[in-house]
Amino acid sequence: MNARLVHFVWSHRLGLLVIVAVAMVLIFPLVTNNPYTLELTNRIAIISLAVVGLNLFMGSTGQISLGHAAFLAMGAYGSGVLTVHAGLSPWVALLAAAVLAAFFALVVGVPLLRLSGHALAMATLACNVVVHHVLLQEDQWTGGPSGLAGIPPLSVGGILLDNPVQLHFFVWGVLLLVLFGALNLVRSLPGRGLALLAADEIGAACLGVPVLRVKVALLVLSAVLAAVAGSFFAHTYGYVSPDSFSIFVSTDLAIMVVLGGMGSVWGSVLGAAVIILLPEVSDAAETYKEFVHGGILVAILLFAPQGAMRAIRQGWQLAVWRWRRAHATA
Amino acid sequence: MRRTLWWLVAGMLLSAAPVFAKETIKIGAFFDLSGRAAFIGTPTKLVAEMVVEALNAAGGVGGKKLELVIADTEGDPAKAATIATRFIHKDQVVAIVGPTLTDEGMNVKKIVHTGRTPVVMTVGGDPVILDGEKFGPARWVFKSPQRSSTAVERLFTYLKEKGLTEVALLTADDGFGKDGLRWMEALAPRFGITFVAKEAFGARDTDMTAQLTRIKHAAPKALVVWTIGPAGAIVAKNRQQLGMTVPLFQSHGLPDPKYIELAGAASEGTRMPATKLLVVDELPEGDPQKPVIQDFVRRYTERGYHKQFPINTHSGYAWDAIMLIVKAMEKVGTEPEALRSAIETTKDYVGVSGTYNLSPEDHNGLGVDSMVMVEVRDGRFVLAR
Amino acid sequence: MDWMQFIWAGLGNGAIYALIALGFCIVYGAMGIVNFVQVDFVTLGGMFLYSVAVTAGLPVPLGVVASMVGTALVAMAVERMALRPARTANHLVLVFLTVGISIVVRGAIHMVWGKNRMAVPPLTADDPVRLLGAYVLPQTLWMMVLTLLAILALVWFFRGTPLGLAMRAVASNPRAAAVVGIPAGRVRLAAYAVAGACGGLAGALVTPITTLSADVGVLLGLKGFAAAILGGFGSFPGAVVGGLILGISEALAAGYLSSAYKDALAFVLLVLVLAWRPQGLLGR
Amino acid sequence: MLRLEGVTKRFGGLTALDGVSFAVAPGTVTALIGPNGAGKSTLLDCLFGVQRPDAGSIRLGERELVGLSPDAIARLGLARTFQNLRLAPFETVLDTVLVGLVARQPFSLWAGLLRLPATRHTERAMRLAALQALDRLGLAHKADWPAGVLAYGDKKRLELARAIVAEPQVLVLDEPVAGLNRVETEAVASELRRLRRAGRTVLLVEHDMDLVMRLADTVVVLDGGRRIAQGTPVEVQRNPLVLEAYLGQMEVVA
Repeated sequence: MNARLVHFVWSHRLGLLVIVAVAMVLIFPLVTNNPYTLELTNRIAIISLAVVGLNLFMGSTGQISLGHAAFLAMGAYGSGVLTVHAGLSPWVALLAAAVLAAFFALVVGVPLLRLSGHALAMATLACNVVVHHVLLQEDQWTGGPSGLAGIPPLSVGGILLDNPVQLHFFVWGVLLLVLFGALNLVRSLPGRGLALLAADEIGAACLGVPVLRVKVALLVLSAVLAAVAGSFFAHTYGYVSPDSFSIFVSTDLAIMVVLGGMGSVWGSVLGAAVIILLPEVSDAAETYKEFVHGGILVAILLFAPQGAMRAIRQGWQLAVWRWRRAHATA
Repeated sequence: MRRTLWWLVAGMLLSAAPVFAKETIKIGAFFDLSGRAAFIGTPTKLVAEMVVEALNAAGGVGGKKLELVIADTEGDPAKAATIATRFIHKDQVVAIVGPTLTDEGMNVKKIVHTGRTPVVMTVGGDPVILDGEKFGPARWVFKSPQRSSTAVERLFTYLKEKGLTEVALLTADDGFGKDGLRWMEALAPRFGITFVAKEAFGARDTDMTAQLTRIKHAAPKALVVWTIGPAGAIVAKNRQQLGMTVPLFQSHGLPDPKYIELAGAASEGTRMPATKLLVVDELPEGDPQKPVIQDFVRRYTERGYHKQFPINTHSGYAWDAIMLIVKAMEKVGTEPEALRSAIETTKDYVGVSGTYNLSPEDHNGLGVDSMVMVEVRDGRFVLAR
Repeated sequence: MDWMQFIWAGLGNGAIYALIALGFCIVYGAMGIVNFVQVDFVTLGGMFLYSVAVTAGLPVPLGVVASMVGTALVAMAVERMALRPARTANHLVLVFLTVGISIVVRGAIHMVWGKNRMAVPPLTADDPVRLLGAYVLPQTLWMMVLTLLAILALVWFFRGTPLGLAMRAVASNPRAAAVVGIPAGRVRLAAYAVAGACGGLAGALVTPITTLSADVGVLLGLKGFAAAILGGFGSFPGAVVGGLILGISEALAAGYLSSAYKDALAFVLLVLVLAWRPQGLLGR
Repeated sequence: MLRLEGVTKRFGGLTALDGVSFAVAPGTVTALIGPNGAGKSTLLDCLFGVQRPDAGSIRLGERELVGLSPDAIARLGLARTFQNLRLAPFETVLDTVLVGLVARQPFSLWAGLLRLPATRHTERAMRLAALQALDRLGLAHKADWPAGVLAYGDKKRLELARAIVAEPQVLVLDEPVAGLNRVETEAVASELRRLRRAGRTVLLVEHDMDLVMRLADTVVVLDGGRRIAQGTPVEVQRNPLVLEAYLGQMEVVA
């Protein structure tokens, strides 16, 4: 009986996980409707959107991008500039910003993806620096260093998304859809090809994975997701400023991927949550906060280099195995 | 009437349950303590703690102790927004002081507006207290440092007096520098000032000889530099290196003994607008600010803060920010809307950085008379002649 | 003779970028990773100089030596305590491990030296000298001379000492080096020490000009990394050439094009070079 | 029919392949042998588009393969195993074999993201095919193990399973029994025999002369980048050039 239950749970683990996730998202605002908590969780959801995309790129190509904040910026500023200066509706602006980011990723991606390793990391970082600089300098459009305010919130079916609870359902709903898509992709046949691509480019190519096309496609996909996240960011806060999209934000995004585990879809959310919640924890340590912040980061990378999600999964598998063995002997 | 009622309620609560006696009035204070402006945010935090301690030693506000809830924005606007939400909804503070940077302040405006909590900011930029579509709601936002426009007016008045009207501008490309540039361009015609060169540099740049060389060719009568932090000192050193003799004027961001320390002999003769805090000894006896400033300086040095953070023109802003809140609180208590309008109608509060007269149109309340021109002479700041 | 003024400014900064880039290359050679703690080695160099020359009041040249030694010791501690226990050979994870270490080191700097800006004395008096039609600070000349000396010392180290030769062997073929019994641990430790000394020297030389604060190394370090990539990551002559090109092009951009966009122009140049030559200017 | 004509590849001054020509007839096992450094690996790299030959042509049926990308070549029906294992260690054994089917389908990220019912159906069919391939090589009971934890012999067989699952037109095996013990080698040999019976076309690159002699229909001998002999196993065994090439090698080894 018990064994059958375990088998059922195991074989339907993904479906069950999705059901549990949806249920948790639905129930969460009933448990706490404190705007502070919701602001944090909403931010986790928004950033996770970008991290899932970046993780698909990094996890499948094994390459670092240190420039994804530039795509976030394109979404945020695209939304901001088009709504504030051109008076477009938020959804149109969001769409236009996503298209812009996709186009930029395509143009930059084709020559740059010939690079690999540190050169690619540096090149993406350089793109980020340039975009950041444009945001600072072109102040008649971007508001320069003091930022761009007065960005209207999104609305869905006539409901204005301007309070944390409505935003919660919206951003987590979108994130779950994206996660679902990403999980599908990872489990699909092309997804298996991507997993091999991460481990071995030539091997993957010889098995029929169109390497350059896939790399560019994933860069574009991750750029679009980052741009959408940036747009949500802009419409949520109603304000954007260049330093929200500096290279340090890019490194943070990459750290979220590595922390959660490259190629792990759920790990993306976990990594985003850890990095966003870390200051809330380490703030309590006041003078020692940088030690706590950096120390936790170092500890996770030292002791769970495969990523937090895989470490958890391995722990779980170990537990299941032990349980099975105990019941086999009994 | 209302005040007595409040006192009455407070008194009843105090006598009724000793546990309530411990209840405090919470003020949220968030500054950049580890980010790019930690060197401004950290002393601001120290001063905020100092003023709260002083107030509590004097009996608190209406018999209740003040409690400061401190947080670190890390120079990140998104982080600042999170902290502001936490202050309002979790810590349930009555009012907020901070943050340190203009873009942090901008990202907080909407939150304090919907959260109905007054905030007195210690940021340099003016957009935080501008209201409207382009700037976001400013109804609940105040700021204690002078507006950039005030400092520009003070400087331009001085330049006009001295007949130094052909000016070369060298501005940082951060928020502070751009704000200054915007105001200088807007106010120049009124003072008959023309610009013969306009150059920019990054706030973290380490060499401005290229920009200064171009300025040198424009042969201005005065060189105005608008920045905050060490870049100003580097400009001073580069100017000396290139053998330029054109008089150097800095912004109100630089009156700081650190500037003299960093620029060394190159700082000699630099003039800049500043609060009276730096030249308190030279103030006439009748100046109402003199005793306030002297008291502030005494407390600051008693605690030994001046060893790492020598008193500069920004030192008093956190003091004034908290005092603006406390003065209003003493009048009307802690009900948000009442507190907000009490801050908005503050009149003749004599603070460290000037005499504040706020109004619904002016959420800063400091005029040109709150600033003086100072000059570096023999390694210290004195009133400029 | 404006251009001469710009060239001097560029050479000074370029020498520092080159020194930092060398630090990046040395660790890359030994471990195959980008060591982001290099950024803090630069800051530490300035801090040690401050402690020795200002706080303790000792002569500045002694301070420069102390900052090289001190930073090298810190670098060795970082390698020994934080990188060696890592349970992975995955380069990506190690790179981000160094980012985490960098946060901790910066926290330590904040605690020991505080958060305010500091002034650091230059090696010799601050009066500019007139050289080839430009005004040059003596410190700029020191930067160039000492960087050159450091490069010569490195050449000697890598060509003339057993440890240096071992490090070169590891850099060119790690597996073969392991087979012939070169102790990987000692090589990594030595690489960190040398990289730390390079960063420390750069910090001690540049902070009298830039002024000193806990994050002074971040932007400089970034430019150093860019210089290393520009020249071809891992190539020592490439690091020097990359540093100088970056420094000079920055100064010329500020002088002749747009001072507002000069930082961006340096990075645009970098991207263009990489698109043309993915392995960098002098990379293999 | 896979036909190579005058394939030449130079690395700097070194000529790795010097006008190599031979053909692999359909339904046969062709073995490619030669001492170390003879150019076998370079030849395979050229065949799969990893390297581009400087001259010559490689045709599969009527299609010219030179100039195509590796994935395009894989899609035309060439599959291979690798001398040095190329496996993703965290993927399960079953998933690893599934990757062998990537070339059989258009590579669409969209289809993966949306997971339409049609995709689901084909993937179920592919899973079945993958399990069958595993079963034939005796790995079915380890289908949910991570590939990284398998023993070396199992990994070799896993790669073989991955290569045959797509039923390619030409199967290229790069040293499939190197490092295997006798029992394991025998398992691979019987699988190869089964493939030949089923009419598969195989290009076998192998050191194990015993295996080559037992299985191959035709043997091609490379030395120093040139084809020095071609024929049936018996013919090749008697060829003095071949003996010299191998004996010379042996002397070096001894």
